[in-house]
Amino acid sequence: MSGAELIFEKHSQNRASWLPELKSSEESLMKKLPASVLRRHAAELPSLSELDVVRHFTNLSHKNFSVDANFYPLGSCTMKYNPKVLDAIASTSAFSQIHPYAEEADAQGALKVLYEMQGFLSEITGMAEFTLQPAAGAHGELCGLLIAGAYHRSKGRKKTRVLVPDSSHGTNPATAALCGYEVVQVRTDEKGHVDLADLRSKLDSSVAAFMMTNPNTLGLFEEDILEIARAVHAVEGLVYYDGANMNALLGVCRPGDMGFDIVHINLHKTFAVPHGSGGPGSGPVGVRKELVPFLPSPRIVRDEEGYRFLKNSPQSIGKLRSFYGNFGAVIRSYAYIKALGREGLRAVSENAILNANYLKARLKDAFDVPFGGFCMHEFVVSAVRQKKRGVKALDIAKRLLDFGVHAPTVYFPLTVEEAMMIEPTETESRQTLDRFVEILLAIDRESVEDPAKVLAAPHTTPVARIDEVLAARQLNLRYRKPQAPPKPVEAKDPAYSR
Amino acid sequence: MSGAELIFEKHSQNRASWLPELKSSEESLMKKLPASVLRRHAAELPSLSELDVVRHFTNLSHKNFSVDANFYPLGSCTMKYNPKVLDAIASTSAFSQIHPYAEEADAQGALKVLYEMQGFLSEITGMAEFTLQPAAGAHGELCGLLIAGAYHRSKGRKKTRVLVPDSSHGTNPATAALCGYEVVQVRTDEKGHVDLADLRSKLDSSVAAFMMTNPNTLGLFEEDILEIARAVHAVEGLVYYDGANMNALLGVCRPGDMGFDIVHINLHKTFAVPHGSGGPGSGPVGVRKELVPFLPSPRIVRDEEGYRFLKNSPQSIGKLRSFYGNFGAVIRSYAYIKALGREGLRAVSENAILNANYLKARLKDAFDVPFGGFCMHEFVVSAVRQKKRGVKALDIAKRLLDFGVHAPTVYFPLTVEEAMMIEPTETESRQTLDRFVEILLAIDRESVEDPAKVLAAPHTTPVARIDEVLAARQLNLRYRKPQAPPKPVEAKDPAYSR
Amino acid sequence: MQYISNTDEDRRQMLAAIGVPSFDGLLEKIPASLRKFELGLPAGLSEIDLVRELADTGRANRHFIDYACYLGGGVYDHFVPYVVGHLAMRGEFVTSYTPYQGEASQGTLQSIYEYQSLICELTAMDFSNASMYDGASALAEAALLAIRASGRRKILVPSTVHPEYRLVMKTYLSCLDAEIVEIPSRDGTTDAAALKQALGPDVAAVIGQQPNFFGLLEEMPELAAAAHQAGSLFIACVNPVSLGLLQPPGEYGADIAVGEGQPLGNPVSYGGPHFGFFTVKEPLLRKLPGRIAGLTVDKTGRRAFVLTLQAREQHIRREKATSNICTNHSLCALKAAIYLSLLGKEGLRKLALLNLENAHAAYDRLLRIPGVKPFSKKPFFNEFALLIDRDPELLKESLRRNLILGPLALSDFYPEVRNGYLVAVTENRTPDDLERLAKAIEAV
Amino acid sequence: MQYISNTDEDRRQMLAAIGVPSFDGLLEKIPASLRKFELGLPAGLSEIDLVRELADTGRANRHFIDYACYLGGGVYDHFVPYVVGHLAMRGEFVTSYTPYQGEASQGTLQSIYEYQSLICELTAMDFSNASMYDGASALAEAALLAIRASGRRKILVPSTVHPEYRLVMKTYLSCLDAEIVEIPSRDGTTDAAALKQALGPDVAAVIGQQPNFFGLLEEMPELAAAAHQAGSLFIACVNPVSLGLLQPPGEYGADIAVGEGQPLGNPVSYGGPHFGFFTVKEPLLRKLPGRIAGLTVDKTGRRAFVLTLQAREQHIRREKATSNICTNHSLCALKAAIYLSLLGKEGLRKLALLNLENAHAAYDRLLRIPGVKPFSKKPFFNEFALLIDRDPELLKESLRRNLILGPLALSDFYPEVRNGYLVAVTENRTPDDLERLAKAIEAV
Ligand SMILES: Cc1ncc(COP(=O)(O)O)c(C=O)c1O
Ligand SMILES: Cc1ncc(COP(=O)(O)O)c(C=O)c1O
Repeated sequence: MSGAELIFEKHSQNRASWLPELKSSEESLMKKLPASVLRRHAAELPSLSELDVVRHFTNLSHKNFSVDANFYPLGSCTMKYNPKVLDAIASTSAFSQIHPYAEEADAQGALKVLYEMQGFLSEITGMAEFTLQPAAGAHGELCGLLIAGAYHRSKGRKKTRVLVPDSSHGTNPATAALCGYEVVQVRTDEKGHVDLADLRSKLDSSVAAFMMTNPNTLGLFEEDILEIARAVHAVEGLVYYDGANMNALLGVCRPGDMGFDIVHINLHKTFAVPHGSGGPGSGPVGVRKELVPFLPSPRIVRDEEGYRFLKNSPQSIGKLRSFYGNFGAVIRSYAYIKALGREGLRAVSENAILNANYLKARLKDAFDVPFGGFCMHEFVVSAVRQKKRGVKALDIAKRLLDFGVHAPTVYFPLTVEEAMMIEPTETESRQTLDRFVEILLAIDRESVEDPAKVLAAPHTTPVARIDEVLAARQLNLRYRKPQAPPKPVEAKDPAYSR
Repeated sequence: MSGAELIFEKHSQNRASWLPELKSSEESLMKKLPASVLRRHAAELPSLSELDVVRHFTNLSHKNFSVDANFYPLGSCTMKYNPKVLDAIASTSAFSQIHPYAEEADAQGALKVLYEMQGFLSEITGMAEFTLQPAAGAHGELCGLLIAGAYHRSKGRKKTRVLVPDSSHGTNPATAALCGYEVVQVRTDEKGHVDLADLRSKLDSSVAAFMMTNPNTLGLFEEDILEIARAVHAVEGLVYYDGANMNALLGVCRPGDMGFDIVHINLHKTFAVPHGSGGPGSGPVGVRKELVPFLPSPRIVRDEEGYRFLKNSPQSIGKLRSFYGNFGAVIRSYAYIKALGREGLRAVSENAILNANYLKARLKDAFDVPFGGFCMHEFVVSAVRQKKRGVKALDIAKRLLDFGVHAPTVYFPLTVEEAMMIEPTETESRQTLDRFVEILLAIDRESVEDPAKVLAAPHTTPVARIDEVLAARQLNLRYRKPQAPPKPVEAKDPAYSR
Repeated sequence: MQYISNTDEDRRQMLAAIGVPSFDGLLEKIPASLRKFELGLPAGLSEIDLVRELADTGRANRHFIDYACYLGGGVYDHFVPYVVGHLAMRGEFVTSYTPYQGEASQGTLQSIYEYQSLICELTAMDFSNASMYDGASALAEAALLAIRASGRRKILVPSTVHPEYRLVMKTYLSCLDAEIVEIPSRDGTTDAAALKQALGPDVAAVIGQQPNFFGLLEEMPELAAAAHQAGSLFIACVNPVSLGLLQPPGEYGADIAVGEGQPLGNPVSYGGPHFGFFTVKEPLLRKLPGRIAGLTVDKTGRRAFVLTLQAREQHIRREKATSNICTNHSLCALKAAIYLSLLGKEGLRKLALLNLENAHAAYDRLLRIPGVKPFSKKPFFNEFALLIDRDPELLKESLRRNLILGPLALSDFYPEVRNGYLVAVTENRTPDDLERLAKAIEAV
Repeated sequence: MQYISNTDEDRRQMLAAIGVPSFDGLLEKIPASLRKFELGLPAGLSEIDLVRELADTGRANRHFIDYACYLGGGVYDHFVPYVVGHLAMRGEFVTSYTPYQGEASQGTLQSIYEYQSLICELTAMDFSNASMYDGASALAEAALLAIRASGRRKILVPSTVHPEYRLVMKTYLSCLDAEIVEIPSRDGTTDAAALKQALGPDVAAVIGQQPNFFGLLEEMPELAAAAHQAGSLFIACVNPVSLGLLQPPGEYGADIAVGEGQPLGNPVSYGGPHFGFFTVKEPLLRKLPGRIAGLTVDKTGRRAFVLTLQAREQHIRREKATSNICTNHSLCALKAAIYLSLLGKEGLRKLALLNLENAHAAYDRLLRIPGVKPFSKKPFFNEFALLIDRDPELLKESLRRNLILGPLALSDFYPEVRNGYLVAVTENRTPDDLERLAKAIEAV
């Protein structure tokens, strides 16, 4: 009774107890529809009572690590504490029970939120204007590159290539390819920065944009950013800022001031939209002045009569999704920015940077640190030393789970061997960080004294290491009716079952 | 990081982030209070960030069994599924953000709920009138016996004794004693019923009331109930119905028709108020017509102008608590009764009875059944047979936890050796019951094949068997500042820690 | 709407397994005469209809989102941080039973232990139980305890103690050979001289409430000392939020300290459910009513929590129990534990200061209105009484029109006080709504 | 309001451990010129003030509790049972990341697997991914897939497909050498003859929407057959609730079926977040965009779930990925999985019937109003278009006065349709509010 069954393997009386009874007979209703359009076999949804549904998903929830229950230093993901009150605000009727096609006059509250949020993000990033339409980071990248393309076309330029650093996030090259560009990688130098010489060698008039992040994927600030921007601008290219991980910059410095032309932000990282096991997020895009006409439609503006949509922008790239973006996510970030205010936002970044540097300092003796110096909100260590003892980054990651700590991001960026990318975020306490250090040092000792224990980890999770190869070889991507025979009764820990 | 620390052992920056800043200086404010009344040392509450509080209590929650996650056949506790929508209704502002001292005109919605609920309960139990003031079952018993006392006094009778069955719930004798009565136990006969002869022998004019339940604590219907009532009434005693466990009677039969004079009900059992790890509940009390004037004050009545309080009842026993009862609990039950309606309530009892009899039938070969025949919503089996193999009811209870099932009530009633009191409730499915039977039969087999495994159970809970003797001997009932040294780092399962 | 999990087919098969032809066969023991009735209740509702109907019912209530609440008198419109409900309403807390099976209830047990510890810190008392129903019944149980512990029969209660609390105590004590003696007040607080006069060898306990019903501060140390001098116990009934600034009962010699816990993270909910906290000094520990969690170890030596001292309780001791209480108000106490954890040492003081500040701002503002006078000039915390020389009915109407709930007419409790009103002011009140309140009075 | 956990003392000690005298030392790499600015944002707010301010902002929105919503056009005011949010909003789902670490994410992974299975059952398609952003972007990705899979460049789209979906597709395809050809309609549904004419060897796919934007039912089998005859793929865009009654895309030969998932347990939320579902037939499996969970075993042989087929994804394949999508709309898909589990086989059909019933009752009632005419007489499910011969501004005012939101003016999307309005009617609508709607029109 541990909830290991699939929902399809449970049976009880289905009730759908919120549905009232029909007023007319089914037969009379069915006459409204021609037979040709009708479903012939009922969809084989499971039949379950409300209790069984509640119990099923409650038990599933118990099989997740989460920020609410665990330290979650997953690099590049900013798994910070997202104030619960934001969830409450987003789910009030006034914000969740409103329709996107309501008259503008009937949604002035929502439009105010969107309008002011555009302004908040412009101020924080130093850009001229923002769109809140993109649904996620990758969607923002698509938006940004479409804007870049439309801009270049408006200038009569023919652009065919997009540059990305070799350490870039996969969505950068994937988006560039989606937009029809050739993707060219720029090397990282020995200090962990964009290799300026390599960049220069690849810059020419065919370059539509250089997509980069700052701090970069290694958590380091690109000191040469002003020069990089100048170099790209010199060939009439645009500098694109992947601001998915902006947690180090709030009130510290601004992409707009660095020379970036287009910026996307992940509200689901920096701005307190919880990650939700994989979304929904929100990926607003900001641009400098010259690019404003190309923003997606509609934009939200304010005049004497109030807030309203601006739909006729002839140069706009068009629509990226229905309606105006993930309003339910945006309002969380809006409330978050209001709650923190200017000092609070600066405190976020200060503490994110402090926590990361503290961890880096405390771990640097036990683990290899490929790139020294101060980091921003995250950093990368390498388990090459432990690997020599037979314990890889993956093993350390799995072993951490036994201590109730989620694993860091491992094997990313691809440019660092046995990479472990650690992002503590600003909301964790020193006590938690110290405990995490103790645990990592303990695992490091285990890699000497008892490597088998690390290799066999995790020992305490609902399942042990998963056979991913089998998953890919014998694809089982959905339940189909007559399935495995009923499972025997089993105690939670199989070691103790009959 | 498994949340095993006490909240006092965690340290981070406290924020109390909902509090705005003071407008004036502390010094100026402190002038409002004379020094003599002031606190000299700050209360040593812990200092914690919101994240640390969330993480702490989330981890604590993971250490509970609950109906939401587990089958919970705890006899006499009616651990049924309580529809979640009731929680939502109770917590809307319109019901949770209203003040008991608001003018009647400002709380007509709340008063309507209370008024109609009184009527619902009267109808369901067959009593004349109800009060919703008592906060729990035991509080209802206090209310009921005070009414009995006042009634008898009004008749000029001197009553000194209260009778209870030997299998009665502890609150019955405890309440009778609290009200100054001598408590006399009535024996259970070999069929599990009130021993009529014994009852008769103890009845005389000193008897204020006979407190009983029907179905009784063994889950059996007292067939002689009409005769019992007559016998008690014959000595001018009252028959008190402990209706804590009324789950078998909805729409089936009514205590009022059986001859009961006073009834209390546990809304937190039969009427879907969740148990909340130990309350809050609600223990309304109903009486027959003659006893209405003695009900607690205020009562809620309706006239042309609406719903209002009736405060001047000269014979009332007075107030049992501040305000009008646990409104937040009552409204859940009110909505529950509205949702289920007459057919739904009857279905509750039919399925509660069916599920119990089904389990009893399926378990009767492996376990001793001290009292045969059909049961109502629950039944008692005995582990005497297993005990001979060295496995006691307690061991079986603990072993069940390894299978994700909460233990039945054990060693109650006191009159049955190695008692296991099982109440499946109506909301469990046959699939769940079958699985429970399989598990119990498996444990029964273990009691033969591997008793040591059962004796060492539970194996999969956050802690193993608890040293209760030590708890009582070396009392540690609160945290005090300088405490145990910090705990070493520990994996979740200590078997796997360093 | 039904929540039955069996299908019709299940039911047929189950009846077959039991060996009865139809459900009614299972009811054979119930006399036929008892089974002949029809439940006179309406048909059920779907969740859609239920939610809609209750929303309609709710519209007839004036609530704190739309109306600024200046009502107090024992329960207060404090702000409850969203996190409190979010955590406390987790299914694992809401749908578990009293933690008798310790191994399956460590979450609840540890949180009770922490609750007890937090309440002890707050009150500076030695021990706390796991909670009572509410402040009033906790005070009544305290009186019972005092009578039992002392073998004496009188309880002295100032008239400044919450009138409903006094009524509840009267009810609880009505079966005992006990006597409640009311001590008069002077200018809104207990008349210490009268108290001293009433003391004697038959007095089990003296009760003092801080702040008292009028919001005024009592000289608790003086009352406690007087009680002790006469060999009586001293019972303090305190507002927990006030303890951010005021001396805790443990420090002025209370033997028992109780109070209403609602201000600690529980919504007002038309008066319930809330909880009563109940604390004692060491010598009275084994007389505590209700449940207590203790810290111990499991058989492998790990820290573990368990209900303890159960020999006091009804399920073990039956008629010899210290109280008949069984189910208490655990979930409300959990909310308090979460609330106090969030509030923290610094937050507690700040909260109390905010209440003090707002209440005095309101006091100052309202006294500027012609015809408004203080009921007493003694110090107060977050609640105070005024005499408002206005027609009560017109005043009520004006307040409602201005979206104000309260203040509370004192004449409901003290008929002798004419035109008296009790004004409660928490951190939730704003300068704007205070201005509305003032205008509402001025407009009459 | 801040959510930093370090104390000032912590910070001092941490800086010392790092070996910098002050925080600014950590920023040494940032050019000084970049650090000279002031954030022009207001100061922070406490939770009390934040909640109050946003409640004020919210008062400027007209929402479905106070207004009966007859707006549809892609998102609908369905009833979301309370349990859905209660379960989906559990912290373990809300605050976990995409389930890359399988052992720490079995809850999410199993629920995705179940979601995929439920969507496959609903649509009668072979495979589903873990979700897309919304219906419109899912349709755009479907077109991309078709172009990639077929090596052809044209997409045929009837004008009856949601206009915003067509715009989004246009944006997505703008960088490709692709062409979108609009197929005209006849009496509100796709002109099949025109479609057949437009087909040819360069057509990658034909799109059909069921019900279409006007709420009318298309002859999907005919459209699909025509597409297949020309060697093109057929992409169906369907309303999931309609599938309780209507033939699922898998049965009429859709190669790809997508749709807007909002009706399945997600609040309307001013248009987002919702999710798009995305399903394919077997041959297209390895071209699916986005995440997929699969069932496998752990090393002890226990059932386990894991993200699989990752070689399609951007984090492995970078510029060769099938899509750039990364974060999807997992929590919305979880809500749908919970909703569908609650709904069950029987409930799905009942829900569809209730929508059908309410919509036809509304249609019948409104047509009794003089000057109100049907836009088309073809069959519809839960949404239909009317021509209402009234002054649009006066009509709007009358509707608002009668607490009605909608219906949607078609001229916003089809300027050629004068006085056309789209009326959406879900199970949430009552006879009372229908009467209000009718009266509001009659009053003009
Ligand atoms: C640096 C970076 N860029 C882009 C993305 C893509 O954002 P999303 O997952 O919201 O599409 C991410 C996160 O996943 C990221 O870390
Ligand atoms: C039969 C019976 N009577 C009385 C009670 C006491 O009810 P409460 O715990 O609500 O005080 C209970 C339950 O605990 C009970 O089962």
